[in-house]
Amino acid sequence: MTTYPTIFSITEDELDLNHLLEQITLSSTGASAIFTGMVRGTTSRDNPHETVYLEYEAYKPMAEAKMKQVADEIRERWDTIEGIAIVQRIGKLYPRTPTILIACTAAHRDTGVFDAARYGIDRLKEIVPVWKKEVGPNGEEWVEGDYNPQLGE
Amino acid sequence: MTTYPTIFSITEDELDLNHLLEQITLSSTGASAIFTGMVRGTTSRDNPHETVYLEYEAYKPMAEAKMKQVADEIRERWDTIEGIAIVQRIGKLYPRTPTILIACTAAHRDTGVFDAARYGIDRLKEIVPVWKKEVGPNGEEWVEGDYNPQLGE
Amino acid sequence: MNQIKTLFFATLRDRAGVKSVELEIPLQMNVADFKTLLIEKYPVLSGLINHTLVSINHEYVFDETIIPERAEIALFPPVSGG
Amino acid sequence: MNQIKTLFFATLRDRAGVKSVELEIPLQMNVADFKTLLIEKYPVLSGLINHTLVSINHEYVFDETIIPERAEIALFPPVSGG
Repeated sequence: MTTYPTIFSITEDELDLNHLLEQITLSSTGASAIFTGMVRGTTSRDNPHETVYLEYEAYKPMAEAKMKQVADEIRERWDTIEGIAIVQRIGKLYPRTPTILIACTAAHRDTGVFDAARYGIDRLKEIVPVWKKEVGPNGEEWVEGDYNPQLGE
Repeated sequence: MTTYPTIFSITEDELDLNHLLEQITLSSTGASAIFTGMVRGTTSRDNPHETVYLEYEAYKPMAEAKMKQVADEIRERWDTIEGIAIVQRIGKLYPRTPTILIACTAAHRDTGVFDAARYGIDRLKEIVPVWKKEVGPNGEEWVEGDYNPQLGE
Repeated sequence: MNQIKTLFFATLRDRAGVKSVELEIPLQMNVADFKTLLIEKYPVLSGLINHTLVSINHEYVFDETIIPERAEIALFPPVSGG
Repeated sequence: MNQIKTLFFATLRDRAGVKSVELEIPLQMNVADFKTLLIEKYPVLSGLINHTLVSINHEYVFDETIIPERAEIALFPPVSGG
């Protein structure tokens, strides 16, 4: 029986997409969908503003537990998913830097691999205890999320 | 006015996801969706079989023109897309090796970046003149596609 | 009494000026009463507490949850990672 | 006469045993007639020709397309990249 790799971590190191993808690629794998989020230097939507850098912090043991939970939720919904990698980078991060990654692999591209990655990033942003303080030209402030987890999340 | 980067190439070199993503990340970019296809060593669906390696060949100038066309089609459909990278690796490629990549970037993850990458890989597999010969334990054969381009494609 | 550890993150840590504190609380106390106790200790948190998420031992909990012994409680705003 | 270049890929190249060939064809010939001419020259392709895609100067073309002068024509099976 094949065991499917699940990788999750909070790190201060640069994200290495090549290495992460390699770790979740099996001999039966034919497709991967990867999402990355980056620090925006210039934001146009909603409240347009410039960002000098973001300072990320995490409640690390709980964050890793919630990343594992998101991976488990993905596997419950898409039994075609082979490998899952979830990484959140923390610390002081400048525009254009990838800060979060979720990657899912599967044998074929038409069995939910894109939907799984999309679901994953949405859930990570809801329940993983990571926060960012935004530092702009005119001072700094904590960015606030808007999701309230429910019982059992 | 910002010009948005579009990268497309046929190459014999290893795909470097980190470098490709860096090239299509602007200061306004907050999200990327990346698809990669890999050589499967073991295929279970449809006609189950083992693969020793695949030998890819391309009609290079036309392939690059069709990659550019796919990028143009994406931009027509999703005006939120910032950067696009499309790379097809050719030559003799073994299981677990990434062979094709399409990456799209955007300011936010909820403006079509996943759909754009999904659309892109489907179109690449329809119209880009690349073929593969599959070499298995019991001999070799050309893999056949099944899409017939229409006038204007 | 129940000896617990409380961690503060992001806005709450900045406002309270403390990262973590060891506290003795009554046995069988629920989260709502614990919040009241915290505001007495850190009045500066009173404006934030209704906008605060609470976890115990790495799981989200709610006002009626009873705090187990030797719990690690964390207080933080809605998450904003990514 | 029209001097054109024809390229063969994948199955078609293996079957015809040729990668590219320079040919002289009549002016204003269409693709359907060109296929007929090719099968006369490479009878081994006759079983494949209905399953063959044709491009001229890097664009897909169809039976009724007139072949322009000095065209680069390519013949290949439905694509199977990725």
